[in-house]
Amino acid sequence: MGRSEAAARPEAAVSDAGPAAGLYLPSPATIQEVRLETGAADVRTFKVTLDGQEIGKDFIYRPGQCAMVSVFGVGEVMLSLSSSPTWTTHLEFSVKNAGKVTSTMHGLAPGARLGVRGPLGNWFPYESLQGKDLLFVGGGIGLAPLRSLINYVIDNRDRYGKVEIIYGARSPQDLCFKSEIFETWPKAPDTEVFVTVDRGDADWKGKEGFVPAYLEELAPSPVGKVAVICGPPIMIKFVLQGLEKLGYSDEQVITTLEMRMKCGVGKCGRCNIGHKYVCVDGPVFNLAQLRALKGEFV
Amino acid sequence: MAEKLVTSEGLFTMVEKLLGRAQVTAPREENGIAVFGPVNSAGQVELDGPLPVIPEKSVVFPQSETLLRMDLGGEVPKVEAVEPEGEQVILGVRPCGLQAFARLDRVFLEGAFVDPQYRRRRDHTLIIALTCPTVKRSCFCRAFGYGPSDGSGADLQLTRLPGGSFHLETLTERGGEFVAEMEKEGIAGLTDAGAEAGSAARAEKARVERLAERSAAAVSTEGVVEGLDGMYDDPYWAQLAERCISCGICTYLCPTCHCFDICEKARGPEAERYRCWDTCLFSNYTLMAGGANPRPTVRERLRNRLYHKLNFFNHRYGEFLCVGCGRCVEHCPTNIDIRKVMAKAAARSRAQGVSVNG
Amino acid sequence: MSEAIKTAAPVEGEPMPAELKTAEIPTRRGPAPGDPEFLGALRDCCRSLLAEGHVQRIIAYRETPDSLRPEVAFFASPEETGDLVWDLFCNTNICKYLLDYRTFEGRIGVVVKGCDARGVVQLINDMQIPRDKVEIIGICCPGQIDPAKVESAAGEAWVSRVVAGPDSVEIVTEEGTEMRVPLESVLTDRCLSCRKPNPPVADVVFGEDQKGRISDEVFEQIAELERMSSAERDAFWNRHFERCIRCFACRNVCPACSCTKCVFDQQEPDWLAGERNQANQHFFQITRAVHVSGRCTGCEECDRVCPVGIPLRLMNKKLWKDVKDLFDSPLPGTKLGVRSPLVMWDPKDADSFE
Amino acid sequence: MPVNESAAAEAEMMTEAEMTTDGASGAGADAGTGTWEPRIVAFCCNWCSYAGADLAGTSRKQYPANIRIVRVPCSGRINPQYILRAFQRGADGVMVAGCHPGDCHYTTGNYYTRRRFSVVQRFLEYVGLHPDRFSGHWISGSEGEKFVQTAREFTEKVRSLGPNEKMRDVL
Repeated sequence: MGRSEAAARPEAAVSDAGPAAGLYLPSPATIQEVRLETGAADVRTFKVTLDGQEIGKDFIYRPGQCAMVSVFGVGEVMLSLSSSPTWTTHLEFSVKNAGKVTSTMHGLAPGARLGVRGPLGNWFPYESLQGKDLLFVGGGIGLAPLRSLINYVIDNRDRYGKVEIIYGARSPQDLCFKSEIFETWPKAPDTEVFVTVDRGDADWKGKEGFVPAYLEELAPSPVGKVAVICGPPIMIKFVLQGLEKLGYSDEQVITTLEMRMKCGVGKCGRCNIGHKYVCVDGPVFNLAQLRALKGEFV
Repeated sequence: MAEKLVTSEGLFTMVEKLLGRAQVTAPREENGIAVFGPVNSAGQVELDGPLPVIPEKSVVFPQSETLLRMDLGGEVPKVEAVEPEGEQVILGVRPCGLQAFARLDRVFLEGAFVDPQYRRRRDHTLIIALTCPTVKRSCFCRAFGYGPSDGSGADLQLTRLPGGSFHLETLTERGGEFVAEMEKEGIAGLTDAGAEAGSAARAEKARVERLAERSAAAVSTEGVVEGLDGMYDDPYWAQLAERCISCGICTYLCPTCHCFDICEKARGPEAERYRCWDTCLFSNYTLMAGGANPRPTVRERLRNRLYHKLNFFNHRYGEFLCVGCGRCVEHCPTNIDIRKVMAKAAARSRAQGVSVNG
Repeated sequence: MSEAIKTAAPVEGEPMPAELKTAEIPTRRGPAPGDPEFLGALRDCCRSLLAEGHVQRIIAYRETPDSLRPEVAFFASPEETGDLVWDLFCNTNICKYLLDYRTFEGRIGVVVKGCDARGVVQLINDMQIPRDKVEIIGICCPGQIDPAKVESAAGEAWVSRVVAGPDSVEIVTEEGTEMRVPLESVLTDRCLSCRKPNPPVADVVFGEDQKGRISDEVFEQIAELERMSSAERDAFWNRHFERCIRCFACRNVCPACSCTKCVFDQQEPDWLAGERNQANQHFFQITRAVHVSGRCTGCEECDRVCPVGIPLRLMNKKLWKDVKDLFDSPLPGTKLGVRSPLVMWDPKDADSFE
Repeated sequence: MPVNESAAAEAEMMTEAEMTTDGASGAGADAGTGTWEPRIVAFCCNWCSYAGADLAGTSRKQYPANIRIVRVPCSGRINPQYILRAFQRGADGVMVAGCHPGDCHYTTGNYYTRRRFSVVQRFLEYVGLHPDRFSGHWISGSEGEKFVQTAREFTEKVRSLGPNEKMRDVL
């Protein structure tokens, strides 16, 4: 995987202005590879390059950011970038087949053209997280945005403390990013991965049970640590309770939100939580920020 | 700036001249209803009617407009952004409409992301305001710190004088250029306003401002934001929602509601991406692929709208997103009245004040 | 219903409920609107229904500071009924709220005018709510007043209150001035041509049967449209449909629009695109009108709420005229136990197939 | 006159989703050739009218290629929305065809169709669609000849009217 110094320090060149002239005009992109993530084939990861643009130079993003991805003639969806900014050869989007655009995407093969508008939104506070221990809690496809930060941390391993990853899915078939959760990440220095499934199958030798229960069992200490979580609403709800019980303060818990989006730039109005727009003020919020907002989330 | 006097016939001629060079939008009557809409003859313009039901915003934020045009026939899709074309004039904008433009400007033009469609339309729209000829009971502009004669934000302002002529004030350079152009064309009935016309206009403005005083007594914004800060989970919203039929009248008639949907239209190898008005009162608005909906019932949706008008926008931009035009008050099929929501919030704020102090 | 009309053979497992077969005859009658006793009697009636547990909720109207615009209110206890009101400004058709009570455990009382009552009956006939769950408190309606017409009659002055007499109304302004205008000049458009102001079915009725106002104006307008050329009709409807802002108020108030998931809200396939062009406006307007044909009770609530003045009645009444001509069935909502003529057939039906 | 013997054979039962895309109306026919040809959508019931069209094809009777058949299980399945959609996506005329009264495969489906059709036909005319652009026909499985005749006559009627603009929603 190609890595450059510039990309490793995205803060060096990033501009907050975003795409100015054609606010709604996507950059042309091409699918290079499609990777099946789950047994049920409902999640695929798309390796995408931007035509005529260099990632890390023309397209600079930070872990946790999103982009609007167009399937021309069908529509546009907001997707989180599941790749790490340290990778400069391509972007990755891990997509669950849920609606019209994503189901069309699932039918696309390498070589197919897409449009990408972004990067959009804020990011995980990777600068202020430096020196801290990190606890990642993910469920199902919710690991996608976390994966960007996990790989970023692993690629800048010396700047961060201990990394613990708790990840769960409904079944072994539904686990995403298998090569990373079972091989790459456990092998990284000072990194532990705990995988659980709601219900195993005949071949499953690992842990069974829900993520919040596993969290309680592992009881990671909050000292010097920040928890970064993402998953289905019901999991988030109980993980938040679990973290509170373990003594995590609201400032120590970071999550990334999902809302229906259309413009991605704070105009169309639908992704508000209180007076904040998830597309421009989020998707990343810490729990203290969320509690201060009026609105419907989780 | 300059003050002119123009007869009804002079204004008629001016509109006729304008029609040749710009898209003119003005109040007109359709089946007994006043609406802002495109006109193609000066005779359609109806300046003496009531506040038009369809608000001014469609001039800078049309009900639907194309964003992208796509040719998908080739190996590489050809995609281009579509820019609005031409010049526009909007005639007869009421002071509440001017206030609404100022709010929309903040949404579409402020910050890092400037909306190109809105920018283009806004820059190419000449705004001719009209001093409100009368003030309805549903009007509550005074609550928001302006009145029915306030022309700020317009290029020109018309005031109907008792004799039937109009007092025409130029408020911006662009307005001045327009008047100069009209003078060069030699519009009969367009003359410099003498002292008499000037004072008649001031008297007319004072008259409608006095009419608006009546609403000032009834509606106030004091404590509204603070009151709402503390009543998000109040049972009040469920009570209000029980009555709400979840239609889009209040949002679509609202001069500041700006939410939109982006849709795709594909016909064979060609496609368009367009945006169109949308409303947070429809259940589909926040419905995500996969079926989750963070605002599943009318309670959450109605609350979101009222908060956006009276609280959220204040926290984001420091002002109300309601301008007190009264369209939603007048046209709600079940008589949900935003002024009552304001009063409720203000009362809550006062109660909170009491409990904090005592 | 004519003898010639046969309903389709009842579908197995879906018989018409027995209680629908006969219209109920009201047994109680109260004073008429306009009678000084009326409001007290209506409140007493509602209070005792709640107090005695006959109903657990009453949907009616409540006074507001703006006397021209009373609000729909939901009364859950006898104590709340003190500000229940019924006057000539109760324009809102409240029958549609019954759909919010489909899963409500208990009975619901509704205070209804003739037009609203037809909506209630239609909802019962469409099996949206069982008859025995609804207590119909009917009012023989002398006609409702359009607040906009009153305000326009008062000019610049603000209206404080309106006192209605049998033929004229007195408008009192905030400044204390009084003016008297003919009742017909301020009645809503729909009331000016209302032929059925009395609730066809009710458990209790206030007032004696009203005659209504027989006017053929709407049907004359329809006939005029029918005489036009295709191109003229095309232009007529284009002009009106162009104004549609797609607020769906016409659908949301309609007692015949009772689908749990409306085709216009369906996202996949997306039958109605968001783009406001004539094609989509036509799709919306025609589909809505056709979908309620045969079940539209002619209450014209859609026409009343349309903020941009699309003459929806000219569509609904045209469809009703054709349905009546073709299949000779009663006005929907006027009789219990009647199915929509469009879910029935007769071998002798008119045949326009070639 | 171009012929399309296999049009019926190629017609497939469509899902609602497919009907809302381009396919239903065959938009784009004759584009660029300079000569305008009417596009006609015929909703045919599977058991009678479609069989009639099929019979016309197999017995090598020619009917105009302007006709695009959408096969439906029963004429009773034809939602008025389908008719509107066909006009939206470029149809110049729409035909509805089903079994003769009394012959419905599902016993009574076409009786319902007949009522609904009568109402919709009058209403479309009322909102300004030319009455000759929309018609209904009873065509049995053995009436291949009637199908051909009907298709020809209808096509010629629509041809004489020129392209339909009412409700058309093309780019």
